[in-house]
Amino acid sequence: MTSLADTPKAPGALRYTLLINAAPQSSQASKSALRFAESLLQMGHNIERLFFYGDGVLNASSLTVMPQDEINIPAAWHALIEANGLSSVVCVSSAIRRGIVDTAEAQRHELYATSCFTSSEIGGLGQLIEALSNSDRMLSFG
Amino acid sequence: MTSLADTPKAPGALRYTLLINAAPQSSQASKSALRFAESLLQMGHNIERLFFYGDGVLNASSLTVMPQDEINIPAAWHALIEANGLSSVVCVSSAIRRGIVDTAEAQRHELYATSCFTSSEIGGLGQLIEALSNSDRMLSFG
Amino acid sequence: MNSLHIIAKAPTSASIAELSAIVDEGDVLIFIEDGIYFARTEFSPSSAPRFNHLECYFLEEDLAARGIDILEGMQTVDTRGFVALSARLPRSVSWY
Amino acid sequence: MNSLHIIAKAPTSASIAELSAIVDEGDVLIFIEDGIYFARTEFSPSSAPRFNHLECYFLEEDLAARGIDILEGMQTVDTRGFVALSARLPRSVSWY
Amino acid sequence: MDNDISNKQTISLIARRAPYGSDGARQTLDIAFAAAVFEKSLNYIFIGDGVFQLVAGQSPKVISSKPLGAALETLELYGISEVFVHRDSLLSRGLTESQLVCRAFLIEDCALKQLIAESTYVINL
Amino acid sequence: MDNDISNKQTISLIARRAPYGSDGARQTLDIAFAAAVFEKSLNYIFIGDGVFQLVAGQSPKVISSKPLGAALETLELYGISEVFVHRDSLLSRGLTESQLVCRAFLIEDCALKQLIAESTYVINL
Repeated sequence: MTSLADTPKAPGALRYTLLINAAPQSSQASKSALRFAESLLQMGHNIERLFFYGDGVLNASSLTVMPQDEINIPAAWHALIEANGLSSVVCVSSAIRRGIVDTAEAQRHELYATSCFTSSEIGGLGQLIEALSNSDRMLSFG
Repeated sequence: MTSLADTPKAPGALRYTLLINAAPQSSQASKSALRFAESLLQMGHNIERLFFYGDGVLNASSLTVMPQDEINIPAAWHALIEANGLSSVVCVSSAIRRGIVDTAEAQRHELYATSCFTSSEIGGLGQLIEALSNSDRMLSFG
Repeated sequence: MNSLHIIAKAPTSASIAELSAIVDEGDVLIFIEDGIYFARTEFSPSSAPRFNHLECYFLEEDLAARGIDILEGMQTVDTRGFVALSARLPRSVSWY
Repeated sequence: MNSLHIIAKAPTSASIAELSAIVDEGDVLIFIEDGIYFARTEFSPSSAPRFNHLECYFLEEDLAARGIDILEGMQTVDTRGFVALSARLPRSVSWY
Repeated sequence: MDNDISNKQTISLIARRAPYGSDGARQTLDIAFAAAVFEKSLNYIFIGDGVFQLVAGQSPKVISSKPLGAALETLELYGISEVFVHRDSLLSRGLTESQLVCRAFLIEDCALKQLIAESTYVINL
Repeated sequence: MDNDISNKQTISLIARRAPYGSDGARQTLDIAFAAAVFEKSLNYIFIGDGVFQLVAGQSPKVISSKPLGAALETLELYGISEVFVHRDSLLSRGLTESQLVCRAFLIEDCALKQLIAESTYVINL
């Protein structure tokens, strides 16, 4: 586990875990979560971890294609995670059931494609619980 | 369009279009639709077309991995479609937004993976409307 | 011509107001998936009955899955019976 | 210690019975996404008010998106205000 | 011929979801446009929270969504004129006909049941 | 140390979805098991349609689902003993305590509000 002291902390800044529980196309929740995360960072708070659960794992789909006039939510998450060096975890049991696989999972299950942005790590629910231990707040969107 | 005369028809048999509108993991609807489709065929009715729409397109995901003791719904659809030579269409605009792409879509959008079972065709809503023209019944599951 | 209404959500989530506006005299109702919990509300003696003057069926597989018993006088069908109902009625309306 | 309740579904789909069982005196409510339609029911003069004795906010972006006006006396916040509320209250409860 | 059969069929679309929160409203609209291309006879019925789709003055750019009301305004251009709004749903949400983006027939339960009874297919996403 | 902090935190899980129809009930259960492994203090609260998860005699094999009631029976083996059922939700669904798969504390609204007020986190999927 990361020690609390490792996390940089501005005065009054809080550490948030965000749980994202809905698919980007089917619900507005992903968009709300994304806007919330952007505002959090702008206001000087820290994101301890993004945790994608259930249908939320589709937010990490690297195969998502959007028409030109619509926002590509998975690409927007990817950019936010990379730009801010965020910890982002996709729940493995939700992910493989929904066809979201990284190179390791694809090899393990003899699939010939990967579908998960590399900015997110495929991991277990323990990483949600661990993040909560190191957070001040948890918000979920679904 | 297929002429009505082309469809084999037992006495009393009806032609059904099934609209599947929910993801396999998130809702029981896919399982209900699958059991309904199997019973339809066993009872001598015909399936004019399966149409996967909205989150339902995830039923065609070839990257889905299930634990050994759980049913792999996309694989079950794939088997049913192949065994019975069914027409199965995945709505293109729903599909690409959810990372379900076949070889043609993957090439068009410069993706390096495909995620759609070959037993389903990626097509437009016109193919739903066309199927309705040639059907006696439409049931939707979501 | 009457319709077959396929109710797949629990009484708490399906919008009952809209169902009432659309269900017609002589229509047939089948409760599937979480819809079978209607057996615990709409049709129980304590609550005001809304649809039990209509021909209603509960899907057996979904009742068994959930461990829910039906009350006396309720009718059940299995999936083949569901298919037969869909063939008998000229159209279906799904509620989910 | 009080909670921030984040209500993201319309009054018809959110289970109001459960919300009432859990929302406590002194809790703060924020209505987002389809939750902003609560501005058309819970808080309108014609219906029985349920939560308007509590501190309530409507998310401005979601009101504007839907073309829904608030009634006199209703408070709104933007997403930054939403963040500030989440920091002020020690915990949140999401309703979706 | 197929065309004869198509023309005899009527599809009723029941739009009962609020816009933006979920994908349902948009999905129903896309089916309406596709059916119009095939010159299907269509009833587009707004009921329950679906009436919120028709509210004028939607500005969903701030939530990165495409405007639905603006799209519904164009229904008539696509030859879709059988647009119905369930009166009770509208009134119980504190809305009036003048707040809607397009012309629509206000209907009661009995007329609604009649529309359904005369439909070949009913799509209720 | 982290362990001290973890142990001071309490997570309340609100289980309010019926089993099988959607994935929510199973998702909440999986979080409960993960939290138990990390020896988190946990309140598992069944309310609304969530009380149906606890009904004895579930046989979901016929619908190709994994039994949820059977899994909930094992909560105590995982050290999860703070299981609460909202009394009104149970009674209004015509259920009694004797029909449940595991031992649970029946609670009223006021005790429920108290549990929430004492929680570090509330997960309400």
